[in-house]
Amino acid sequence: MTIRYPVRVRAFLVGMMVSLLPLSASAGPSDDTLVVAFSKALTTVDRLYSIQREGLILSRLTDDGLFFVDPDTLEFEPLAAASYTWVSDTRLDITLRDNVRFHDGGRLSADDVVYTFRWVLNKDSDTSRGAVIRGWLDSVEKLGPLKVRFNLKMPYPMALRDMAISIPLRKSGTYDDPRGGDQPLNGIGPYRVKQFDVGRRIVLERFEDYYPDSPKAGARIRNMVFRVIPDEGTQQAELLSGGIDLMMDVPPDVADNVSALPGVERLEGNDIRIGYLTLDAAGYADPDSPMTHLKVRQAINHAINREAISRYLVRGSARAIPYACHPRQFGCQADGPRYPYDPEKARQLLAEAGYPEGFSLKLWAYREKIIAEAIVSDLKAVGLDVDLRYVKLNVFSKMRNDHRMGAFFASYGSGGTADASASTGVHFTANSNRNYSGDEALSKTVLAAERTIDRDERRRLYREALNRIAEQAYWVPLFSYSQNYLLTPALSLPVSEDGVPRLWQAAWRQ
Amino acid sequence: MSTESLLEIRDLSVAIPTETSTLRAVRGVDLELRRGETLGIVGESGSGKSMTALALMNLLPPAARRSAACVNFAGTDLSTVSEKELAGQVRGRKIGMIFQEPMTSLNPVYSIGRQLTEAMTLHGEVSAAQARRRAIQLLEKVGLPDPASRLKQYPHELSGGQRQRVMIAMALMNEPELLIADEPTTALDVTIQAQILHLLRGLQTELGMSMILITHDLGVVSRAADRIAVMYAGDIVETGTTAQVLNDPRHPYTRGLLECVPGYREASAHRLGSIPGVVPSMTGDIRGCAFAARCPRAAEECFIDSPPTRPLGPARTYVCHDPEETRSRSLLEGHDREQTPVNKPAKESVLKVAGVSRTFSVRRGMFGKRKSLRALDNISLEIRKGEVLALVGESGCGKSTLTRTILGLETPDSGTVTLAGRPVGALPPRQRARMIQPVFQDPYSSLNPRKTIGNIIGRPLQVNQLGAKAEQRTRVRRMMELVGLPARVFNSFPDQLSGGQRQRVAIARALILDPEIVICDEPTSALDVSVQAQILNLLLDLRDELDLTYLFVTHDLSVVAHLADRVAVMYLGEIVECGDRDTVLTHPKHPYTRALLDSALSIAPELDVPEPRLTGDFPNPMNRPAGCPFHPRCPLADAQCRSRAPEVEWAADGTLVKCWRAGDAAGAFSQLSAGQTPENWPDPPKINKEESAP
Amino acid sequence: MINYVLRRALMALLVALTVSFGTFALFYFATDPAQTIAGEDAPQEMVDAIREQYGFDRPVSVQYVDWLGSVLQGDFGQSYFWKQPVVELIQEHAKVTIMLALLALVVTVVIALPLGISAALRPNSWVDRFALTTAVSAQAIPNFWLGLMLIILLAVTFPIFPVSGDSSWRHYVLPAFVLGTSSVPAVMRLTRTGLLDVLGSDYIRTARAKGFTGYRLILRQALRNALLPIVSVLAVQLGHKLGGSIVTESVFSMNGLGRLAVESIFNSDIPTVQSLILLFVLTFVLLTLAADLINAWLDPRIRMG
Amino acid sequence: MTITESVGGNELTSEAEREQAQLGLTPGQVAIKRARRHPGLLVGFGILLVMALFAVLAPWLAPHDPYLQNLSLRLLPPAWVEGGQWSHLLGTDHLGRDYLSRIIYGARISMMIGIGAATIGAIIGVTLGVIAGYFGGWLDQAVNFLVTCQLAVPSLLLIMALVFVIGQSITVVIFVIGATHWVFYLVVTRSATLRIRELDFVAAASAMGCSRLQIAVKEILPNLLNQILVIFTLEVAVAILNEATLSFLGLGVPSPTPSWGLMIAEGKTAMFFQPWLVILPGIALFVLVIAINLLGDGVRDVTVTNRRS
Repeated sequence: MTIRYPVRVRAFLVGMMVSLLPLSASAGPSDDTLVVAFSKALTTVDRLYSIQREGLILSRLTDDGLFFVDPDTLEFEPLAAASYTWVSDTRLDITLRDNVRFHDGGRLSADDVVYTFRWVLNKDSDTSRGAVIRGWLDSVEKLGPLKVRFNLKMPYPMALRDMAISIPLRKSGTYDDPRGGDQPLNGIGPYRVKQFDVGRRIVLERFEDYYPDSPKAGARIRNMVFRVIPDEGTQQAELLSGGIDLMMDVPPDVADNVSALPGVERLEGNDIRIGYLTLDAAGYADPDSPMTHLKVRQAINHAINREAISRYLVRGSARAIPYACHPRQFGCQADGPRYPYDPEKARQLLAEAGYPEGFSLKLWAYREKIIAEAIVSDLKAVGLDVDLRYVKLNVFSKMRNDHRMGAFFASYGSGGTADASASTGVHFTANSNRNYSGDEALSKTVLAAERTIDRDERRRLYREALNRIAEQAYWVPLFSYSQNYLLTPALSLPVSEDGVPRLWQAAWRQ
Repeated sequence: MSTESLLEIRDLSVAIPTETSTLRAVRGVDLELRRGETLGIVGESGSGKSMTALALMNLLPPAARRSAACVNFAGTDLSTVSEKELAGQVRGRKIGMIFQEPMTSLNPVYSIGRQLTEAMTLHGEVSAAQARRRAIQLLEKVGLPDPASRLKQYPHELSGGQRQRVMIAMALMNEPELLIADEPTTALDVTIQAQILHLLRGLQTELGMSMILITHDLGVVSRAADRIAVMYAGDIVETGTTAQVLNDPRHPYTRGLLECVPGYREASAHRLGSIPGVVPSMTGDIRGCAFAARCPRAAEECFIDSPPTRPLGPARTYVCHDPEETRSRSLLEGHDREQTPVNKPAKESVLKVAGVSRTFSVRRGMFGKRKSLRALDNISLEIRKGEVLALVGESGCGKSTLTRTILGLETPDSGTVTLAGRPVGALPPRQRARMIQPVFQDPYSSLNPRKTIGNIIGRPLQVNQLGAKAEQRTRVRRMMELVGLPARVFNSFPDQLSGGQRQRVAIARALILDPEIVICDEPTSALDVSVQAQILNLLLDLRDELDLTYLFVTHDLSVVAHLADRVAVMYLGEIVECGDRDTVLTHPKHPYTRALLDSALSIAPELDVPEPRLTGDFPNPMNRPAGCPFHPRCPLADAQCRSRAPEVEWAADGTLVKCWRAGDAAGAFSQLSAGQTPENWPDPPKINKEESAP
Repeated sequence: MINYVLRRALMALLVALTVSFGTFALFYFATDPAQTIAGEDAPQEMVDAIREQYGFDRPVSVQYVDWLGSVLQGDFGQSYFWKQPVVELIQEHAKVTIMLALLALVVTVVIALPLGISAALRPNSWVDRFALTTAVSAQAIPNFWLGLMLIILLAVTFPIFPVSGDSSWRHYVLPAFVLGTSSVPAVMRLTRTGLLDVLGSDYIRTARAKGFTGYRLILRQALRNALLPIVSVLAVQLGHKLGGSIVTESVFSMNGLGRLAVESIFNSDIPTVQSLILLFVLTFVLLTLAADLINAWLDPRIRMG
Repeated sequence: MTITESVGGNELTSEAEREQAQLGLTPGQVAIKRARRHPGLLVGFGILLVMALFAVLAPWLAPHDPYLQNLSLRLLPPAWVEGGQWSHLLGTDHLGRDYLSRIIYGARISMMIGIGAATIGAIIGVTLGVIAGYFGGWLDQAVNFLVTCQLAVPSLLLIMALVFVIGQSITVVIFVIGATHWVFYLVVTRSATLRIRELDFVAAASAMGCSRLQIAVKEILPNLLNQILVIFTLEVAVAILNEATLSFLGLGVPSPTPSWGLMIAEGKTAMFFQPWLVILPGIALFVLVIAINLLGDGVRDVTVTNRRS
């Protein structure tokens, strides 16, 4: 048989794009509706009860919190709050804007804020982030019609982050009805939920009474539809046929291929997500594990060609990273040892550690199989006998939480937080199942950084931690991610720094 | 019987292409049939007799090719008409056909009524109501009680005999001019066989049909046919009236066949005649006479030239070179060594069955409940050293369960089987194996097709770990010699052997452990007559040589008369009569025994099919009648028989009987009988002895 | 007959219990639903809270009995992952699967029966050869690959049908074809050999001797007998299709039971997995029961024993 | 009396032919003779032989190491397409591994899994089938229960669940596919055993003192071998397709093993642009499976005792 595909297919794809009937409510500028593909279905539109990334994207449209993440600086800025003051290390006073309206027309008041936070603090309300908030927030009290005081259990620099990312504001009494009933989400964001078909689509409409002095004000597009299309290929076909306007999280190869076609635009953006390898330095899975040898861990660090992997597989703005955090994160400055790609050195270190013939190793992974394969291939090249265990997240986390892995490849998005506490912190605190270092001193350092408000002191603590991690080679920090978007040329979308698309800024090109 | 010819076949041949070659099943058959006449076509399996009949109706398998100079039927040449015309005009209308297997010849998913009426409505000239009336009328005629309600029944609700009656009714729906009956009674029990044959004969006379009766059973043709055509290897070798052919057979094959039938010559003759070898391959051409290789009179010319048809009179021919030089030779090689005086004194019993009962639980259908089936009911029996005890009964009477119980393969619910003083169930299997061994009915299923002959025969030695390998081989070879198996088959597989040879293998396997008792379960009923004779001869020879004791299960009374010392008759799981052969066969005390004797068809051209005195069918063992199980069919049954089961009684001549009316059975029978009760069974056939055995 | 139905029901119950307990235990020992519910990046506190909230920290037997108890009260629970009553969830997905399965069955029957019958009527003819070649090829084509090829050919190169999804009848054409052809070989072969067996039987010879020939012989004498095994096999095939056609549904991105089952497994969504298993077992048992009853209706021997 | 006169043909010949040829061919010889004239079987066998050779000789025949990645040569098209290189005849995959080499090695994986799984299925199915058929009673009931369990749950779902829970490896895939594909063996051997156990040679064996185990193993099993062989062949094909399907769904053999199903799955994201990534392994799979099926059908045709003409 002859294979003459690429040229032909390309031609046909163009043809299809022109000829294919629109399969759903037509997308695009003509009716001012932006159609976005979600690859996973959202189970709820209430951010308080959802943990998915799709929920985060959606909630930035439908909900506002007291604060928000500035998409350019990644700093935490007031949103529904007009201003805030740290009364002490553990006491935060917030003044609300006076012109914020809920989607049902009601005005936002201090009562609503108190209600929201008390709801989250209540164990029985089972909100998804309640546990985290309860970790630092002691109580909330109303000081005036637009004034609220937060009492913290301890100094917690990430309080603004949590308020920005995790706690959208709810109208007082929202949850009186058990489980909220069938009422539509009543947020204060620039868009409101018009229709929610579980597992299929979510329809949003611009909220015309949105407070105009909000940094997020001025939305240009009137309607937004999020369609659930789990299959990558289908999303491509839909994009080409005009069924959708925007695809997110596009694998680089697909982005390359599809953007070569006319009628599709490609956007590359940054992402705060990093990829890494955790090595069982503590010997949890096996006390005699080779991973307990520093030289072995160093060898593995030398063995992996992160430059090539970032350049050829992750691509876009992806870079190899030397330390256990994203370079854009606060506190991610260190000067500990770096491990350049050097397979010779790796082999030599292995020999020195007593493994001249290498050893057998199971590498666990649950995403980016191709990258995992490339890592395996690099490790094999230095003489290790690596067995890739590529599993689903629920199995992966079971194994990881039970401390039964010798090494795993994982990634972490820091919840979009540009602070080392969200990466280094999460992974090396003593009680974290992700921590395979067994290094208690390190945990203490990290914890201290998390409870310190002073920025310089925090920087110092993180530097100390990161240097320790690098010296001990607990991790193999691999690369930062990049975000690929595919969209219709008619759409203009500013890319963000944290990888969460700021759809409220989307607009049609003239 | 008119002299007008209804059917004339000239040079009919059938060829069936197989994977490797072409099988020429019928080779240039010529036949003639007059109106109202019954023609019996006789032959062993593979002789092409069924093919001839199927070819007539063009019902051959799709691959088969037929050719004929002419097939003139009532003025039409059937060899030239189209399939459509044949189906629409001839089949089922002018020619009806009955097949061998009543159990499978009716469509299981349609009711009897539909299958009967469509035979008429299909041809489109009568209304459904008319067809229904005709069906009811015919069912009545073929002897099915309550015919109207039968129409709603399905085939599986009827017994084999009833189904064959339905088949007959179906064949007669359109009043055909010719009825072809292909082994119509072969699959049926003897008592039913007599009923069906009698029915066919009566209907034929009544309706003035012609009939072609195809059978392998010389007894059946001798009673039912007006004329006979003997087929061998796809061709007819001898024709004539029944009396002519059977009393004065001219072809060596016909003679040989007759010699093989037990009781044909004399009941007491120790050895039967037999025809050596088997039927030649039917593929390709046969040079010379097809029978030459097996013919004791074969001369040189027989192997070279096709034999000529020799006419002996009107419609009396035989196809044979009839060489002068071998006229004096007989088929009976080594003829009789005169029979050793039999009346051995009663010896000690070697096996004793005492009060054995066995009940099975059976589920009928998918939705049915379990029901119990009483296979054996309080059976007592003993086998004495050195004797041949024949166990006689129809299918379903529990013979097989009894033999399996005796072999220790089945555990009785109550009662014991004692072998050499110990209960057979308590004997270690290997010890038991060395005392008692079986020979089964079907030589095709009794040998493991995956093992070589040497292996099969030697297996008992291996299992019982008797002797070293080399020694085992020697014993196997010796045993093969003893049963007349050529040494070269040692490494062959059962598939490569003929039925007779296989049965010899089975016998060798049974005897290699030197058992005292051999249980022969219908060892010859699956074999052709000529082969049956060889095997019976072999069994008797071996008995004498090795001092064996046989329990011989059979349904064939001629075989019983030929070889048994004592007879036990079984009915519905009970022994109803047991005694010396001569006493039981000549003075039967139980009405069932008497009926069996009546139904057995010996070769007697001058006699007609006896009128069956037994009504009804063998009952389903799951619905045992109350009282005497035989009472629904018994001509003598009275109120006592219907209410209470009879006890075992011992008659003055030492015969065991289980019947309330045993005392008056003989007398009552002779009063009832139409004058042809065989007092002196078996009837010596009236044949010309000088001709058959010079 | 009631007896029979009861026996089958008991069997179904036992099977369902065995299989569901097996699944329960497997998941208990091998996966951590809490992390899935919380999401991959969820911090430790969240995961722990969820584990406690759902009671995943209790022993497996307690969890199972708990679940079984609610099921017996008719409560199939909430999906952990979809946060929706399982019954609703299944209803939603079942629509797609039932539609797909029935259409596929139609495809199978429409292709396999005529092909099998004509092959049996003329053994060794070109029809027979064609039928056998079709069967052998259809048996050898990987289902998912056929789906992909059809998408490339009939949805992309020649855009006649949509690439994927389940929102209109056009979406069902390709999947139903793919799923339907997967059963063609088995059904066709069975039709062919079944009919050949029937045609070679004694009662067909009897029917021919009565004067039946041609199509009347097939329709009025042979077909009913030949249908018996086909009914059984179609029931099993339909059962398998109703059990969710994982491959077809995932190739064509259809939201059917198969995908729901797979995703529930991947997400350790035990209430959904368990309910699906109950549903599958019940469907299978009901279908085979239906096939038995149809066969009993067709065949008096089965009906009356 | 049961003298039957068959009109079918073979039985008619058999008796005569045997004696004529004076012990003609053994059953094995007959099968071989038939096989020589069976085109499907010959073609299937031929293709299979070639593919088996490729599988066995993969290290010598494959132009590259199938695991060797070269990230700078990713996604090369086949050599004859613009942009292709002759050193990579069929192009490269996402990690720049030689596609031809991976396809050749893929034959190994497929055959290994096919044969391994079919063997395991055969061991389970035949054992259970003989036990259920020969001993009957509650054992039969128990086996029937197992079968219902097996059939009631969609088998692919079951396999996926098991692989998912146990973990992915070639061995696991072999065992799980094997452990879920024994019903066919069981049904056939059970009914054959039920039939055979009623045959007289079994009664004869038990009359000569054979134990039940001896009968099951020495008398019954040899008679099942033909059927088992046929099922085995067909089940190898089924197992291969199953493995491909599983790998396609991401629950089969682990990466980076060159499994055809896995290769199709990896190529799927780019199938509109690099269609060879999907088409080529699919064709390999199709050819292998069709060859095995032809062989299986052929074996059935030549070993069947009464072949319909």
